[in-house]
Amino acid sequence: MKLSLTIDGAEDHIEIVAPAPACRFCLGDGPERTAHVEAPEPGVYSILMDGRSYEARVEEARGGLVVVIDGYRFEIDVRDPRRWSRRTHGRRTDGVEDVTASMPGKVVRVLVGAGDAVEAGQGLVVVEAMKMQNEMKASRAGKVVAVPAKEGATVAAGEVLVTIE
Amino acid sequence: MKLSLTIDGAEDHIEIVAPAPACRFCLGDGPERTAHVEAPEPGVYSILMDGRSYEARVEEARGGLVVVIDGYRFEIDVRDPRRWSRRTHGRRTDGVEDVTASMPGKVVRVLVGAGDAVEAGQGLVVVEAMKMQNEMKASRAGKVVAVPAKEGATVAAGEVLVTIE
Amino acid sequence: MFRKVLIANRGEIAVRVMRTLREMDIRTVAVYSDADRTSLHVRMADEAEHVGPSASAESYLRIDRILDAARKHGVDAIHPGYGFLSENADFAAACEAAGIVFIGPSAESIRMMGSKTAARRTAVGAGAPVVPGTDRGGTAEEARAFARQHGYPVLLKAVAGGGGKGMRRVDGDADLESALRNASSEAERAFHDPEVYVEKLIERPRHIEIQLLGDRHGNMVHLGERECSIQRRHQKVIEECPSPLVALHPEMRQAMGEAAIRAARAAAYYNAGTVEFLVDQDRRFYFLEMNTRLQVEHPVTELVTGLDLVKLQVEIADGARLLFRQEDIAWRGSAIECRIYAEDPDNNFLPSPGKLTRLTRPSGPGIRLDGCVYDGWTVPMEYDPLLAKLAVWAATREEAVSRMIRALREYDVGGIRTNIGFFRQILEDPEFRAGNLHTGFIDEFLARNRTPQAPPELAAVAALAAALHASANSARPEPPRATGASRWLDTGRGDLLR
Amino acid sequence: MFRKVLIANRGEIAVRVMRTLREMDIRTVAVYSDADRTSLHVRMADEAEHVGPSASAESYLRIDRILDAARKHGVDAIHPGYGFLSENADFAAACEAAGIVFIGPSAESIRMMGSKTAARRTAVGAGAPVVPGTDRGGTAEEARAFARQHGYPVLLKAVAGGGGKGMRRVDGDADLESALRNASSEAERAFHDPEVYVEKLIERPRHIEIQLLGDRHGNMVHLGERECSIQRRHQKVIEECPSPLVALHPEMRQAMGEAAIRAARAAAYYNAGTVEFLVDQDRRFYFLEMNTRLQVEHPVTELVTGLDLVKLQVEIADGARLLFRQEDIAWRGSAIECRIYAEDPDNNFLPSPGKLTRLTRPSGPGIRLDGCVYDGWTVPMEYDPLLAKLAVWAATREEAVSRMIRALREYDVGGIRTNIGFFRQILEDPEFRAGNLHTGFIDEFLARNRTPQAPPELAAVAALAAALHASANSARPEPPRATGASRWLDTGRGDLLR
Repeated sequence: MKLSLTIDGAEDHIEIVAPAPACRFCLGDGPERTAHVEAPEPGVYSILMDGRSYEARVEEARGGLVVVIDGYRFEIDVRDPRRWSRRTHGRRTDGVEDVTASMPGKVVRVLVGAGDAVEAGQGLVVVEAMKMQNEMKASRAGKVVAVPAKEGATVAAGEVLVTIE
Repeated sequence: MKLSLTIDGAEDHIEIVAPAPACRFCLGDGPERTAHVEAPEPGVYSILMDGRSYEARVEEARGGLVVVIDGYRFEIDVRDPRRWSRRTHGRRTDGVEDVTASMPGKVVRVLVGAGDAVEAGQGLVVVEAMKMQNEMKASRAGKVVAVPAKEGATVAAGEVLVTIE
Repeated sequence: MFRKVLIANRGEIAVRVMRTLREMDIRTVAVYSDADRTSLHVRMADEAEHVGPSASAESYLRIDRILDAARKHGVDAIHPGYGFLSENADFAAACEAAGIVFIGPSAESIRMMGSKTAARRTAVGAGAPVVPGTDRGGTAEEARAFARQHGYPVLLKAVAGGGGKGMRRVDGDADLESALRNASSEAERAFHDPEVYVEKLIERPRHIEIQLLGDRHGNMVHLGERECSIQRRHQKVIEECPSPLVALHPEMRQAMGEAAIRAARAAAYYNAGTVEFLVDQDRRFYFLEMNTRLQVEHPVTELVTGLDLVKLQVEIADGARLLFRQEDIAWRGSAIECRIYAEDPDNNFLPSPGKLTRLTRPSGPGIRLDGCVYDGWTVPMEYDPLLAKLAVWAATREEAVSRMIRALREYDVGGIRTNIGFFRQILEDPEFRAGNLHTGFIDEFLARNRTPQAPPELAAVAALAAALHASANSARPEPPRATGASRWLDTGRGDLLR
Repeated sequence: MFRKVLIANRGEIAVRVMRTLREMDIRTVAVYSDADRTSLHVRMADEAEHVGPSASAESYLRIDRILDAARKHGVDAIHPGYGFLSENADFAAACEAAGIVFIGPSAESIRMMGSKTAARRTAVGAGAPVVPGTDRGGTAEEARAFARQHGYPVLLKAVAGGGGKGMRRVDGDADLESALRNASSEAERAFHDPEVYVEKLIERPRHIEIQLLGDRHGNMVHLGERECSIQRRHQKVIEECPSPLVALHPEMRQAMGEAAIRAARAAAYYNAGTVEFLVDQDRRFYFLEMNTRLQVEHPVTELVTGLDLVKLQVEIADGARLLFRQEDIAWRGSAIECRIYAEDPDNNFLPSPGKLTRLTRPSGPGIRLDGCVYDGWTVPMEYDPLLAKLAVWAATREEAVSRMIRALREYDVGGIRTNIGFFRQILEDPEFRAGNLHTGFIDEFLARNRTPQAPPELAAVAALAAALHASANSARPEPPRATGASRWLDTGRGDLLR
């Protein structure tokens, strides 16, 4: 089974030759390696390779995976033809910009309305969580085409608050 | 919804008048009571009743439920016409006795074979777990009709080892 | 002794107070808001009372509702914890008026030490050194005059302030007026009081505070210092006892301790309290303010002195006399505490509330954990992000640092982001290990540090884990099993984790 | 200092040793059997090596495989933990022969102190008081002669023995011969050595032991006593420091400490070791045996002295000199440890291996937990049932007892049965609180205690919880969700837990 990867921005691919626990795999064009893999807890992988013991903790975040091993953090996207797909956040090609919530929280102030012209850096929406207020700003000048954000509403990280074109 | 209960051997019944979290119920022929119930963890129930805070931990064991509240232990069977049924262990009416494992473990010795006559108190099977050996004995004299237990096999608590009639 | 005590707080401090009360055989009453129904302090309490919606202003800050709950449950006393109503003189007075003991100082002492400027006056009167400053708010002209007299940089501070709200550094006349405007409006928003005063700014100061304990019979001792110089946005994140500086200059402990006691006596203070000092690079110390309550960081003092501050607070509130004198206090070893927050160091330290999907706590020798979280709990977005306080004790500071790093490596919180990994980087920093601390430490640390480079073989391991995880989760779901965790894993095994 | 150390053990002690090694910046190598692939000591180690199938005889007891692993991973030293090969002189010798440091005493010291009778001879030679007995096995006639001379009751013990195997109480001539037969065949089975000796039986004795620490340069100190009188089937389950008896008679600590040091010196002992004494009701103490390794219960000594015994073991093995003298040792406060076992007190304390479905650990002030379990782990049936050691520290024994009860109330292990609730009953027992301890305490406790009567309102709460649980679980399964726990709960909510 072959999978394409992006590891901290770098393209790569991995082939799983034999499944866990007695796993064999090739990373990129490297040689075949063996690793003994167990999942003692959900999202936790105990990996024994070359006599060493590693513990990898995997979290889904922002359309990809974050893997933490002994405090080191890797952002990895895995693209599996069968299903795995990568969500995109605020990155659009059509000259339209989605301003998204940079943290989960509550919308305390909406500073613009549809049709308003905005400057780059202008504050659009204020989100509050855990007694901290965070002002989402326009990354460029433009016209507000939609304001999904409603005052008092709870939003998740990455949720679209305002759309500018 | 009405349910029949056996609490530490005593028959009783409970009616759930309103579901959790804002739960209303009647125990036995007692008055309707209200309790606020949440399940913060699987099998753990946080129950606020009459201003008091209780935490009930529920485990399934030997065909019924064991409920522990602040160190106090209740053995409760709930019989729900829709599904709940109570397994029976070694309790049979047909003059046949199932000798079951009193703990999970490994069968280290089988001391009888089908057809053997056994005395009351005679050792039948030795089960070992965590470096402790436990000899399962015949509760009465009789004839061995079946020996499901195999040396070296792993057995669960309550699993039938020998059947005597 | 009290039979029943209400804890007018939430989170880790409510849990920590309840632990001692339970050990003292005193029944505990929790109060909770909508957001806290399943929070640990409610689950752990003997009794619980709902006091309003999630917003603190409608629940934990409502004196009337807290007192109604106290009366309804017939409590003898109320422990305020820290924050919320803990330094509210009116609340302390209302408790006494209701015939309920307030576990803390008198309302009068809180008034004398509550506002920074009033506290400054009290301290000055008691002969404690203070940083030169305008004791009260004033005009821009007065501020400029002061700045020119004592020289820039100066610091603007909210009179009613705390936690860095309404605080501004000013380096010259040019910025003074706008800084005053911003500081004062921020103070207005935060404390409903726009008053701002000016203070000479001490460069690269250390924050060192003295823990005090006094009974209602005039006996008072200090329990030594805590160094809290490691701060982010003026919020303490790492605290230690002893201070690495004081460890090198033991005479400082006595000098600061005596100054702190003098200031507290001037306010007829009793129960637990903390006097905060700034220490400049010549080891001169200046009275900063007094916290008239238990501190977040009290565990490091407990670990080193062997005392239970909450138990002593309760006994003192019950009228007991201190059973030890200053010379009986002994400090053993070294303790460090890290404040574990639900925040994302990789996203500008923004808050990270949400559901915990995994929780592995550090344990073993020398570890103390005061938390309020459990696996599956959803960290509410309405309150501050403190999840737990991880404290370690060891015979020496060097060993305590190594132990803390070990503990941080064992600590795993899934589902939300925390600053656990960030603390590890700080504790591995040579400057931190050397004890070269000051309140600007973290800003300098962030400026000088790149994210650590991972050993190359880890990338391969990470790639393998990610590939197995992704494919396991992409497998088509199977019929439900006993628990989802196992169902989930089985699904995985069925695919690649066979 | 060592760069890499292999831990020839499993379970909580392997984890505890690794924690200190990690704090010392020494790489750790775990060994594991088939049953332990996902055990915590393997997950936590830097390196790991498989050493055989689940049966200890095929893995953890295989000197050859352990040494192969040590060579393969290029370790400098091996820590044996307790049990398994820790008191095996051949293993210690084989390590040295392989050029690998054995973290413990010399093979020769182990030989001198390993067998009970050899240890007795050494102790007698060193002038330590011993319980009158036949130093070696002998004929039934010799046994009878001894019993008549010193008077019944007498105790039969296996020469090679330990852990109560091959032990018998005899109250008169009539039972002597059959008792000898049974004891000797039991000894044969357990230790492949049928030899049994006879000892005068001390009625209601206390078990009090002295922790020793010696370097390879002839320096030796004692770290005070531990009382381990609370035993079940001759296995310690609760240990404390200080002993409540010694606390009342401080001179005992010095007398026993000096006797222990004399005995150990006679065996040219170094590293950590423990001399066990029986203490009769007149406070006379008798040498029992010496354990030439780290004890399970070492944490209570660490909590009270502030020392890290594992760190000291490693430094001593590395050739370091003790940096403190006897007069530098200070004992602060009181510590108690409970051994948390996977066993069912309501089913005759039978073992209860299996999968943990829920795990909530106690924490907060004064709690130390040394465990090897995690939520979702399956406790293997092949090894002993020790899940964790729960230890508490407090300023006084009374406070320590209250703290332990509080900790036990917080401790929740789901899926398997444990003795947590049983410990709470013991700690609430007035005799225990009064410190009236002896090795028969638990038998008497079980004889005099009924299961505690629950407050009536709890039955209603339990019935409600059971009804909601049963109906939630009887609901027809819904499509799978992210995690089964939540799926499971949602199903419940969909029904009664809406």
